Amino acid sequence: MTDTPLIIVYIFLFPGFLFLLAYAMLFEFLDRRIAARMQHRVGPPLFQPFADFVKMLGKEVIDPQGVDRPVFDAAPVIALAAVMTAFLYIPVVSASPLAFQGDLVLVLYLMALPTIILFVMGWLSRNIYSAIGGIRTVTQMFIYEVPFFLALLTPALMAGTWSISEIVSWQQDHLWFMVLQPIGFVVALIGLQAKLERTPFDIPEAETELVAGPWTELTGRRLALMHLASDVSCVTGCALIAALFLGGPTIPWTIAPVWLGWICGFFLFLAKTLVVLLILSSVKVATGRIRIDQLNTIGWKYIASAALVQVAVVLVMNSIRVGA
Amino acid sequence: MTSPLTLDFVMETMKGSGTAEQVRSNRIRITTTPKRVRDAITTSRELLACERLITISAADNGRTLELIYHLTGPHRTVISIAAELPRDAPEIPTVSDILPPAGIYERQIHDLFGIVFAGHPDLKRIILGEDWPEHEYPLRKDWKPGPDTFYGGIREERI
Amino acid sequence: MPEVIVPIGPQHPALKEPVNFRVIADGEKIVRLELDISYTHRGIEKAAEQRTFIRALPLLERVCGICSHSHSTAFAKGVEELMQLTIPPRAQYIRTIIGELERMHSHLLWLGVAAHEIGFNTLFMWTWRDREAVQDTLEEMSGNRVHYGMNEVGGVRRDLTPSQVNAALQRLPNLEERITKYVDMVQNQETMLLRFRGIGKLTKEEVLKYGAVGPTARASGVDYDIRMDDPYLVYADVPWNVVTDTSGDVYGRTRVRIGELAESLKIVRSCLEHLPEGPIRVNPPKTAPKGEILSRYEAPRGELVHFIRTNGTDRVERVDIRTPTLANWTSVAACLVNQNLADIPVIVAAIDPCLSCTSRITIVDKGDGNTGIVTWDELRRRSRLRDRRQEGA
Amino acid sequence: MAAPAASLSQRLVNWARQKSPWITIFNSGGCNACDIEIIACLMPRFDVERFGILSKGSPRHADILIVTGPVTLKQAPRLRRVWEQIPEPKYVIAMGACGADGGVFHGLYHVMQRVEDVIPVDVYVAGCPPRPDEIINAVVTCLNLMSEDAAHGGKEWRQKKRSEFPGGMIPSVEAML
Repeated sequence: MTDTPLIIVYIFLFPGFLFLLAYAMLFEFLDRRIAARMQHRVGPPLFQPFADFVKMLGKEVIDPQGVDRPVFDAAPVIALAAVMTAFLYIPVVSASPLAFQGDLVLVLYLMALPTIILFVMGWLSRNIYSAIGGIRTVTQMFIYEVPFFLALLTPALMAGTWSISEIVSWQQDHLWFMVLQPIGFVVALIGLQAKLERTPFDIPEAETELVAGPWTELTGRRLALMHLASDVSCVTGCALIAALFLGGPTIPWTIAPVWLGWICGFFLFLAKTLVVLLILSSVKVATGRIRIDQLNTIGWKYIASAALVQVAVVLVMNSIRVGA
Repeated sequence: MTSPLTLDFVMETMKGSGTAEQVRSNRIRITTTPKRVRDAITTSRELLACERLITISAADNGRTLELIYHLTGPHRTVISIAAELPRDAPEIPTVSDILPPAGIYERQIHDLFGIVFAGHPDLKRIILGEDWPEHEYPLRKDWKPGPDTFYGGIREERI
Repeated sequence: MPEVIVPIGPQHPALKEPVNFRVIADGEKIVRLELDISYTHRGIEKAAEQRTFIRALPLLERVCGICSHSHSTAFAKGVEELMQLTIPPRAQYIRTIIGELERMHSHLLWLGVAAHEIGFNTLFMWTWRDREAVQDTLEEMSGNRVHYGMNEVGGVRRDLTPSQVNAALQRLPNLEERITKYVDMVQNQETMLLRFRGIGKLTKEEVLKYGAVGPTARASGVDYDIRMDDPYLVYADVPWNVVTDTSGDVYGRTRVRIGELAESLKIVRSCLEHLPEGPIRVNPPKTAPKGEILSRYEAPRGELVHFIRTNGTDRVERVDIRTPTLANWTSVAACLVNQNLADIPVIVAAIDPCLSCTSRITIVDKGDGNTGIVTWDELRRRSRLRDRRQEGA
Repeated sequence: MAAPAASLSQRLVNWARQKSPWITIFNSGGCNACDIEIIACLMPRFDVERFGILSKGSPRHADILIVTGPVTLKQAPRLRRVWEQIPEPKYVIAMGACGADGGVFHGLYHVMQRVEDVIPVDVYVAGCPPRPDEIINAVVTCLNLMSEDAAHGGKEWRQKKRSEFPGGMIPSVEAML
């Protein structure tokens, strides 16, 4: 898997960008459909996200007065690019060929980029709603980012490596981290729900208070790209948690022909990410939005301390194993 | 004080400020002069336990502008205090400091009838558009809208 | 954080109707609030003076879309009383049935919108789905989902056939079961409790001082309910009781409204079962004698008052409409100071504002809620005074 | 006026516009019955999300502006500003009798009767208030208009056609027939 044409295919075609875009739109469709079915509604058809995306591309682009166009145009593209590259390091078929020591940290950094860009867009669009929305985005980020990182780094601590693919292979012959570190799994889910700004934590984009938060002034292709970026970050986040806590796309027993193993791994990957999405969507439907100061108290009092407890437990288990 | 008020009890407590009459089973109407409205309301708040202002209604009966303050309390009887104001310079002291909601009703009446409430902290334009001409009080009987608008009657030429 | 002026409205997703808040916020805390509501002023009272009673009713019905039956019943009831005209008992029963059905659909609507304000869209969808059952009943009885046009001076315009009656009766048990589901959902749904409890708190004295009406007042223990105080139509001889609560915040108002929902259902069921026979309208005299009356009606949002004055002709000399939301605005402004920016929609929604009724006032709130512009630092002193008082209490 | 052969991308964009019309509601001083009926469209019984219709808060994200109520004097400038904020392929639906000519509030002193005087209107809906399925029918008519305009390249041909009729009183929706 090391010769370049295969890698180019890997990056652009199969588990890379093309597949990722299609899968992101499928995710948005499933998310809206699950939410609708739980609210006793029919929900949108399969091609709806694609239709929305193309329609938004076709709309007129309005620049608010006094905004500097280049940054306003470039920001959504950077957000989308950051999140799509993050997906490359997550094992989809089996170990990802681009893996290296420390790609977990790189993925976490790239996943944090869209939130900052959302703040920049809000601040740039010179509109009171988006400014306050942007400030709320950043305040919310400070609250959930620390526990989210802690929860995602504890598997690396236990597995002793910083590469996602090696963590996945470590889980093959040990238990899944969901079983070993249940608290970490829950904190990671809450962190991801907050990062994707979904209902219990969609404070910046609170449709009823600030018109649309940082998204207010986005029109046309900027809105399309930013919307796609949030979908792709949803896929990347779910895939990351599936890889770190649910054992990723590997099967314990080896299957003779290699390509059959890949296919089973791929289906396992699909199944696990959809399970994570199901959890997130049902949480989104079942709760209302909480206020930013309530999120602050809950975030630091319970979620952060839970993450720290998890880290302590892992350190103790490490020392015992190293000792024994 | 939860039993309905009787006419003579009200007459006796409000004897200083005008004549009272029983309009219906639980309605008592007191007609006073604009100057004595304020202390009529304060006495009714203390002695008759009228703790709540229902509304201030204003009407223009062609000759004078009338203001009626409706109050009620745990006794569930509605005490209406009425006062008549001259058409040319309608002026009456405000009651918004005793009854906070009155501030709202007074500003509305000022806009539609032009009654000036002396001592009202903020008698700003309230319900009409910003570009509504000053000193145009639509609800007065002598105010007619512009020639092109008729308001709801059958258009004369189309009978 | 310097003061930020946040204009919310008149076009704003949280408010289904045009109201303009100019909120001066210090960070997330609200320091001052200017409320401009007169976007829906259409001059209905002036037009009502030019129309005969028959033509005035459709106009007065359209003061507000959600409480249209309240306005037309209050007006018709007032004019009938001036004419000393008693309408047949069947007409009174039909008016009560439509009035209580309107209260049910209005409270279900409010429960959905309040849940939507805090982003809890599932309850929004569920309550409005159940509201459709009430809408179907109303449409069967009156032919229209919103403006029913059932009222006429002297009685009711359409009769209830037996098939309509038992079709309505069949829908009530399902609704009853749904209402009990909402009762326990509101009590132990975590995020709703977080966002509703302790927000926009009004003590009993504040309610009386700011003249709040309806569920907003009853949530703080003030038991003013016109159907009990000044019984009209058939409320005197139908078994029901006033629902009050003591917590006084948005959570209390939610419980009061759901309680009233159950009460209304009971009233509708007993009215439908004991619907008397007989005519449904009486021919009213052409003109109304000279006189004036304060016709009070318990609308879903509170006490609605029509001050009607007639001068012996077939038209009304003056109709002064004071709607419940108008009375509630002072209490909203009073309890909004020092709350969070995120709580504005919830608190405003808590009084279930019907702006097309209000279309009246702008109030500039100060610490203690009476109107009038005050200098900036005096306002600061007042709000600090208020904080010290709260800490002390 | 044979429609020019639309390129593949143009056909794709037209298809996408048909499949995801986003609406925003503007209450220009009405009795909020129409607003409640529009929200009833979004609810489980009528559920317009299966057609891809979403109600968006910010006018920036919307395609179709639904105006309810007669335009009161105070709301007219704001209605005009909201209409200008909507990105280009935009359509306006005037709701109910009030949108057409002020409805029961025709002639009142604080009301500008017609929505037409403030912003160009594409589709009128009858009823006071129109039933939710009539509102969905209006949005579908708007979509037909959209495909008509796409075929003729922009909205100008419709204004021109309207002025050809004496008195300009053609049904603005003959595309529906």
